[in-house]
Amino acid sequence: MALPLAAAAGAYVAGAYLVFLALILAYVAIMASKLARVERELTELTEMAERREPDREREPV
Amino acid sequence: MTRAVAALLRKDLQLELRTRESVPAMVLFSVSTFVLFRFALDRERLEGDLAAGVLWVTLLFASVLGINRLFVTEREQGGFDAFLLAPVDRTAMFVAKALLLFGFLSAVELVAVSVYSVLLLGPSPFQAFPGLPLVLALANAGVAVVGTLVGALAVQTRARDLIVPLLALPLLLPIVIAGAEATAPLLAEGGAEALPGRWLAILGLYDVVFGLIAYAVFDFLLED
Amino acid sequence: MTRRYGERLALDGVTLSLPAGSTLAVLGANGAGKTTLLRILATLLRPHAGAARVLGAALPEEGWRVRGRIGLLAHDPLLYSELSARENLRFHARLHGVAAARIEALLEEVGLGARGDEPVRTLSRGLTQRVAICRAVLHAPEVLLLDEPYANLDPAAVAAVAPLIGRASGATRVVISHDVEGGLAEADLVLGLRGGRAEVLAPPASADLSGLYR
Amino acid sequence: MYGRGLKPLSIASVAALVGAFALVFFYAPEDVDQGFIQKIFYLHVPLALVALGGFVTGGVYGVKHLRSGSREHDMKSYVAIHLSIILGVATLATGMIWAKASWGAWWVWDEPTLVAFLIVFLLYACYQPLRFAIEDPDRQMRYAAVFAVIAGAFVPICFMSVRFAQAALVHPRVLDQTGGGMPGSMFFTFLVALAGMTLLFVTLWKFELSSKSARMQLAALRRRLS
Repeated sequence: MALPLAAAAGAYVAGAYLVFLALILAYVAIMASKLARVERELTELTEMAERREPDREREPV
Repeated sequence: MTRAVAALLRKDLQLELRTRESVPAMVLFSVSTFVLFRFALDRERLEGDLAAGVLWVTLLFASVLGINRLFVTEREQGGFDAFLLAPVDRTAMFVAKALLLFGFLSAVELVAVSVYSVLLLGPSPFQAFPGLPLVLALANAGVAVVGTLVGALAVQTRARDLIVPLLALPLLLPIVIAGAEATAPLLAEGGAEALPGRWLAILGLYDVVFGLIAYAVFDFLLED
Repeated sequence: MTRRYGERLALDGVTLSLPAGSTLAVLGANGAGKTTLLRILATLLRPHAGAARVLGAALPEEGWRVRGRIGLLAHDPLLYSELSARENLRFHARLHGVAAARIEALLEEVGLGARGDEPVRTLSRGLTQRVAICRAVLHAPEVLLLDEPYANLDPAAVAAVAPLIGRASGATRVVISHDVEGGLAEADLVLGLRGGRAEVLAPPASADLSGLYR
Repeated sequence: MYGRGLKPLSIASVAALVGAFALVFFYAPEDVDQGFIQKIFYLHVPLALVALGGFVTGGVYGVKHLRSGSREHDMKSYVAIHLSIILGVATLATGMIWAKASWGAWWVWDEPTLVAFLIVFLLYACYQPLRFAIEDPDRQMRYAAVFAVIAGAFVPICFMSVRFAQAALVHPRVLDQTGGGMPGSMFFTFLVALAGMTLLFVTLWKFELSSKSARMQLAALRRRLS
């Protein structure tokens, strides 16, 4: 089998490393979106807690 | 333990004779697959590794049918609870079901291989004796062990008849590889060549490894 | 005993002890945890927290030791519909190591001697329930766990099976029933379950069941 | 509690990976017959090895879960397998690129380790569907653990039977994991790359574990407050 030219080889090697990078970045993106959802839920929960026992600062001292 | 296994086997054979659900279906499926291969490959006579390949692929899918039906009555008619209430070792269910599947596979192969030799096989099947039955027996043991595990794993899930092939096909691939590689020389055109011992070793190793693992983990599939 | 299903507590800290030979009536609305309790006592379900002892064996580790001495009659008859009553009972007899003669005696007692060889799926719900009762008491269990035992049974059948699963059987019994009067009449102790918790645990006379079915 | 050693770990894995890539492109000599294409080896093989290691780790935690029944072991088993499936995708992708580069076809059947890896990947791809097909959480954990144990034992057998089927090896054994046939400098680079990939796996593993436990505590908090 004729080996493709070195230039083409470089493209394939770069391609392989880029695929790896792309996958890792995709993974980070997914985890980031999960983190964003956690943050949103936490704000909801603090509001709930807020309604349950209002912050002490607001109460007259 | 043997009393429980005998009781389970007798009950399952009674059920199979009465409802005739598994074995006939597997035989009919195999025969129609052979016809399918005749047209798909556009060949009237097969020999050597092609003949072995067609045989083993057909048997693999037929056993997936058998695995799917293995625990259905237990699941739908409270067989698991009835068994768990009895003072017996839970592995008896695994041994009984594995033997049952082994029996089904052997019965199906008896018919399917003879039909295969009439329909598609070039060389006469008798040249493959006694090697072929030996390979089939070793392979059946592996399929029985892994099939029982996969059947028990899948029967409690929602998409049961989807999970069984998804799990069984990759898991049973080594058996199909070893089976086909061992059977190919037996079905060669000019008369059976020597049976490659290496592949029998692979089949044996597969049976032992998965037999031990099944023995160890099967109880967890029944526990609640 | 506590058992959760995912995050929901199917059984929440139920504590009780039942002296041998007595009968416990378990009452409560649907989903109150009655069946869960029964399945734990039958060694079919592991308690997630707390401990259970049946006939002196700690569950779930020593469950296998008492399995042959417990009889369970659940909603599901646990019978193979394609097999006949006799074949089903023969299967269970072999599993429990019980002599085949006992099968004939039981079938006669519940009035199924004649129809013992027809597949179970051809029997009516009442007759199937009788076969299920035979299955539950086949190995002469010391503990009987009964989930609405008299459902689908006509009065004659109730009388016929009374010596097998009634107080006359002498076994320690845990009976789930929705027929409050019938349940109380037979019970030495009443357990009222609500949302997995034991709301009522008292002798029938003083049991206040008002809050149970609200 | 899982995120404890995360910071030093991620620094170490970044350093190792960057170091490895630098070695690959500036230090390791080109392979005598494959030339520049062989550079993919330093990515493809560590990916495959770490993915397989992750599958086996999943099996080990599966056994631990079956023994202890603890939710934590199940979580560790799940995350290990989940990450290995992702690395598995990368392994197959880089493997196919390498096949295209050196033999002109996207998929080549006569490379046993790649074929066996594909079979193992197909099996583990059923892990997630199996988990979602079971409702009862306790049963789901237990069945997932049983699957992890069975699949863990399947990996070596699959590699052996595929390798046996490939008696006549067509192309050079440079791909051989043991790296026997490689000059010192290439083997050293390979080791650094492998270390980097392993560190990356452990970092992502701890990262996902802490994220999952945070989300679980959040759900519990929500239940208590609502």
